[in-house]
Amino acid sequence: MLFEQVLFFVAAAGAIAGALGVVMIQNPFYSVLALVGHLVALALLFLLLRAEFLAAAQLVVYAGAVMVLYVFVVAYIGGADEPLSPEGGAIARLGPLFALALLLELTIAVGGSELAALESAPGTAAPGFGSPAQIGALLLSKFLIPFEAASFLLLVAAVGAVVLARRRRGLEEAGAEGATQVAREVREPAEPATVAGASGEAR
Amino acid sequence: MSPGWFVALSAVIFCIGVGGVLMRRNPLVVLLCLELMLNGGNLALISFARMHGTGDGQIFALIVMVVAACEVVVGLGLIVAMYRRRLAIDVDSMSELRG
Amino acid sequence: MSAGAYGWLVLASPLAGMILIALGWRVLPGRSAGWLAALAILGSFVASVGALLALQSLPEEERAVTSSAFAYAQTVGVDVDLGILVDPLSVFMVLVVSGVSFLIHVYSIAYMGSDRGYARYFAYLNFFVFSMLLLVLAGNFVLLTVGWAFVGAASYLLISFWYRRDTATRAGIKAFVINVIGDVGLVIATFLLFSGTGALDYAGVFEAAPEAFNRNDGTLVAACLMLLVGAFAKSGQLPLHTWLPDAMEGPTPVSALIHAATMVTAGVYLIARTHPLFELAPAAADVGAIVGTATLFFAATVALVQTDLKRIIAYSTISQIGYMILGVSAFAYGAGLFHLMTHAFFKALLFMAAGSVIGAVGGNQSIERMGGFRFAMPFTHVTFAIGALSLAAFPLTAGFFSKDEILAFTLNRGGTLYPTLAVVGYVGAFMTAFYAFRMVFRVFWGEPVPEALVLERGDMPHGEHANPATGEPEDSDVGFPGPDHHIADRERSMKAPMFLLALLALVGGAVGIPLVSDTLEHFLEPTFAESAFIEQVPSESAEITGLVVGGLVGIAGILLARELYLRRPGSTLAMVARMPRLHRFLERKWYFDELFDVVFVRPAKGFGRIGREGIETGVVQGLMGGTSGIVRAGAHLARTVQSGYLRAYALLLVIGLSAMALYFLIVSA
Amino acid sequence: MSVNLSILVFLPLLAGLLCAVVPGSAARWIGLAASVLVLALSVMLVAAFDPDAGLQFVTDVAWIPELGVRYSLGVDGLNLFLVLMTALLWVPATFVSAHAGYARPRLFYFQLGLAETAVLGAFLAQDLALFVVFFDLMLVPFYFLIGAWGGADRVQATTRFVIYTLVGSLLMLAGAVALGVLSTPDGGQISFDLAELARRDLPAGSQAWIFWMFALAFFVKAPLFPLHGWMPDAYRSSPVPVLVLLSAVLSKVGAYGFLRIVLPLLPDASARFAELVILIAVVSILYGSVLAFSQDEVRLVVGYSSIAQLGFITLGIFSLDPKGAQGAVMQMVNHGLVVVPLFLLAAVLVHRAGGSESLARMGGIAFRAPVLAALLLVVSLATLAMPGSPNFVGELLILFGVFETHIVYGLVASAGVVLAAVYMIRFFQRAMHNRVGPSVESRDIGRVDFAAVAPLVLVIVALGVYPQFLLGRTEAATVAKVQEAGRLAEPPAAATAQEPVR
Repeated sequence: MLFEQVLFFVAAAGAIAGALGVVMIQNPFYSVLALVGHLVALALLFLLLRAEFLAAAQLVVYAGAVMVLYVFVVAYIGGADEPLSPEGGAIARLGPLFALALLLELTIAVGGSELAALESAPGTAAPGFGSPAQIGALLLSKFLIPFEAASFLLLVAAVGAVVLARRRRGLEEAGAEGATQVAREVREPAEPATVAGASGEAR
Repeated sequence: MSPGWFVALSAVIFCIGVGGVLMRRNPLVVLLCLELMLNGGNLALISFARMHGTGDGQIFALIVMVVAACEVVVGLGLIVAMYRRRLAIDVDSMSELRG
Repeated sequence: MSAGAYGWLVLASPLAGMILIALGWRVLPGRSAGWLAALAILGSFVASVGALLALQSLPEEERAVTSSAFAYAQTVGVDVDLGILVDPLSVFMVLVVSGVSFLIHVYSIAYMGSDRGYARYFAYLNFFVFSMLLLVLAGNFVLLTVGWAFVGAASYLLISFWYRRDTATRAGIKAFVINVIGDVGLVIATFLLFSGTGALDYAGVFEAAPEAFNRNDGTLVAACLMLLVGAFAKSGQLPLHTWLPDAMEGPTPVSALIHAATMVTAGVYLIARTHPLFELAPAAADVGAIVGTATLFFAATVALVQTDLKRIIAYSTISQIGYMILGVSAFAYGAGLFHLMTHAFFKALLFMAAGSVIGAVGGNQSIERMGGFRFAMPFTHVTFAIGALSLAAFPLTAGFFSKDEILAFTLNRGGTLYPTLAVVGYVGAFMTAFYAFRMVFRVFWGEPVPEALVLERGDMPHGEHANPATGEPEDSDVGFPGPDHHIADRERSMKAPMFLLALLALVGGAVGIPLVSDTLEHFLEPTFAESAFIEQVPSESAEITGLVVGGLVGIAGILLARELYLRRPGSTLAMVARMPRLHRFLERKWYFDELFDVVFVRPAKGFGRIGREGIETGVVQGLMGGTSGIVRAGAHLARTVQSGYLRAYALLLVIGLSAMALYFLIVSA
Repeated sequence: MSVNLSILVFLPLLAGLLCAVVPGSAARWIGLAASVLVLALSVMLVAAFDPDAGLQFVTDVAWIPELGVRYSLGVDGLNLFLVLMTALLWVPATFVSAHAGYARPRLFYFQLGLAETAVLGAFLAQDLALFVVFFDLMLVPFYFLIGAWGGADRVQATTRFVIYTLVGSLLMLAGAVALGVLSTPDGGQISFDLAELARRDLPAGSQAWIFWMFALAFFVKAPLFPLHGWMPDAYRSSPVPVLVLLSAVLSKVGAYGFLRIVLPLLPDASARFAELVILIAVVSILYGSVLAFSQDEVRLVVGYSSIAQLGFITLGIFSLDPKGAQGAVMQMVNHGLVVVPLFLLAAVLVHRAGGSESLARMGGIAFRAPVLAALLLVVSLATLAMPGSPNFVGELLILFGVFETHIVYGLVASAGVVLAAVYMIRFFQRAMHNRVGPSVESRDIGRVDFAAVAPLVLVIVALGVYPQFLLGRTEAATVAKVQEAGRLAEPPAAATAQEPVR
């Protein structure tokens, strides 16, 4: 019992630290690394909740594959730093405020809630709870349609990503000569001509 | 451990993610913060699954992961495309859809 | 034939005349339209006499014949027949109206001779007579209102008969609008009576009124006051009198007929007709008496200083109607109606003679431009003087008996109010005599003006064509007022009616000489049989004292005028110079026109402008009526929200999320 | 003698379809013949009408049984004369357009026929859903008629017209559906039949908001202040024949809707909001009158006067007194009868003034145009409710009704009578009297216009002499419509105090 509690607090601290790291660190590359840490901590928590399969998936798919993709993209585009509090950002200033408000509300909801279930100790889980076998059985029986939908979604996303990131002929040259123009235009309201030009390039 | 702790933690993570989405301008980091929010949600789902002793929540979380993966793929694809066009990697500069 | 049938005949004759003339305006040759119109009115007069005889042949208590053609509006409790009431009062009125109208029609045949609006004029005139007869014969309040409004419309049409003059059209609008105010008063009164008694015909209302209303009952007093509003508007009493002097823009015979002899006395008729109500609501009758007295005084003072001949007579009319209103409000019905009749005679005569003089000076109406016509127009002079004598209540003329009877009855009412009113009435009588002879002396005596000299040589002067009110040149391409002027001394068809009227103005009082003859009162008695005041007649000594005082007052006024205008010409100018403020006050007619302008006309116009420029464009088009405006504002809001900034959208999302969470927290708490 | 109402309603549409396929030159005469035929049918209808028999000539078949919608037409005292008026006024409108020679005549007469069908249908419908269908159908032809054959600024005018009326129509549609659904008793069959709906109870709370949905739609149609924003533009831009129908006939559908639907079906709400509606009506009367006499454009003088007149009609209806309602029914017919010749004569005047709509540029033609002047005089006097005109009887009854229940508002409204005298006489005088305006051609009324106007003037005079012809036939139906609401409003203080509805 004590072990579980210690593990929870350690993992929770890790997860929060990782999350804060993602938000606070200026360099995107380190942000990604912080997220990896966060995900690993989460996987630990999943284990505590007897979700072994998900913990594994989290580690392998998320912290592994997805994060590699991130690192790759960051490396590709170069981790340009940005100031954390940009000028003129009423939104940036209000954002944390509302996030905090939301947190407050959620805490009140969780802490002040009269839900007996939340307070009680978790019921004893059935043997095999959260095991790959059980998940697999559920996915292929009760949740077959969501499962198929998800797989279809993955396919679409994969195709979409390929289409988006595909290298197109003539694009680079047009982009090169329009670069300075684009840089100026992003500061100003877009003229219709610019929009037309941009879409023309895309074609 | 009571599930309340886990749910509270998930709320904290979710809200950190929210704050990040609102504060950061680098679309890459925004995507990362979105991951945070999704993970916060996942944690809550799994806590409830544990509480109720059924696998439904876990399946839900799994599907969320799938969706997250898709989102990452498309999002990163967009970022790469932007980079190719030499557009500024800044969410505030992409406001051409204004009404 | 029954009295009812004669009543319908009285109405039908001028109506037929009007329709004939209106439809045949293109084909009627020469002056035939005029003769046709006069013939129609003569038919009416003959039928009136028939009605009189038929009525007299009935026993006294049955002398109220009703006759109904068909149901006019009979629904949801409202019950109005197209019906007439023939009783001594209405027959008396019908006789006066059709008689005087006939004479004025005959006069007009020549007077309007060269006017190109000849047929139109007579169609209007016949329409007027029809309306007036409808008014007096109507058997219920609704039909009364119809006649009431018809005479107003006829009056409007005839006032703006020479419509190229904008003074005439403006006067027409003024008259019409004030008359409509009176109509509305009548309608409201009709409703109040209807709500109390459930009836709309005279007999029903009068029968139910004593049970439905207490003495001086609030509703009844309100109803009677509303009747008075109608009466005052029509009869030119304060404060609704301002249209009557302006109405002199119409042709002179119109002024004689409508704005002196008949229509304007409708208010007197109305009070006499509804006397059972006023006797139940003496408070309202007091108001009528006070306003009548105030008007007679006010109008007499204004008449002292006016220089427009027709306007002087117009103010005199207002003043004389004040006497009549005082009479009938003091429940001296016989006296009031007697004065109505004699006034119709002498005032019509005065206007006819004035028209003749105005013709002689080429359409000009200012007495500054007149003078010395007594040798040039002897007939006009004599008839005008007779009219003035009667107006001034010179002993033994018609006006003498009728006016003094009103004042004697008023004195006889006792209390403090009515004797005071009677004293004011004598003061007014003095002024009346003065201004009547001011006209005579200034127009017919003194140095002859050039036009008078031309006439004496036997020529006819030709006046320039100018609007007499403003002096601006006349736009006479359509041919009216006609190029020629007509004077009584040269036209037999003008002479004859004037002669008759002069005769009546002298001896017409014979039907009601106190202590000697009471033909008129006796004739009217059935109508007023149930009146509580019918027996309250002044004592013999009071009558004689009244006659002596009245005669002396009249003679004194005439002598003063003689002193000021014949013996010491120019002395009035000195008086004006000494009291310029008072003179100006009277000359501007106590500033009533200006007051109305500030109180009603300008605010209405201002509000119209605010409405047109402010409310229409601002409120209705923009905000209130702006369905499109709302859509546009909504679109603008939506566009502002669609900033294109990802983080702004996210923030909105979070705000919504927190709001929802808050909502659930509050609900669950 | 019996008249099939379906034939009456759809004859114009059939003729319109025929117009659409024949050569353009024949279309106008077919349209005219159809309008005359409809008039003849309506006259037969009035002749065969039995004042004591209630709803007559009923056609009633199921239309959409699942929704309880029936195709149900019927005549009673309430709509009898409105149908006659519609049929009567369509004749001069078609006659004038036939001589004006509009472009694309086939389409024009099709639209005109469709419009007549829609209006007649709305007047005759005895099923709420059917009424809504016809009510909304009216919008379509008028949209095209103004938009395609209108004058300057017609696009803006039609846009505004459509937005206003469409919002009103949609509100009414929602209200009608809600009315049908909410009044269906538990386990009962839904019905939109007006007689059936009147029998069913609806909670006072629901009545309140449904009332306003209908009221807004009808206010817009009338129009009443402050929902008349579409009126000036639409009146300015409409071609004359369309304008007369818009003002004379279309505006009556709204007022008619109050009597046919709102009062009997929503008596509680009608009683509760009567005073508020009366206030709106009184404001409309005063506002319309004041604006009418400060306008320079002839069309707008008449247009704003219509706002005042419709104010009077609404006033009579919401006095919730049988006298007021009778007066309102009478006044609806009267207003239609006077406003058509008024607009037609105004069009003649504009023509004489060289095409200028401005009163300041008119005047002085009475002498050379006596017939025109006489016609305008009669119509003007009737418009200002001169005693002796039918309008006087209507207005008198309205005022009696209002005095009976709300005397203070009645007294204020009486001021409207005086103002009417001001603006109509001003109009007559500016158009006919004073000096001749610049570029005015003093010529009398033409034969075509005379033929269009004179019969209407004769009808006005005849109705003025014998108004009982109308009143006797409308009484039973009108009284029945206001009875329930009038009873609920009887002690005005007590009724509202007992049912405080949120």
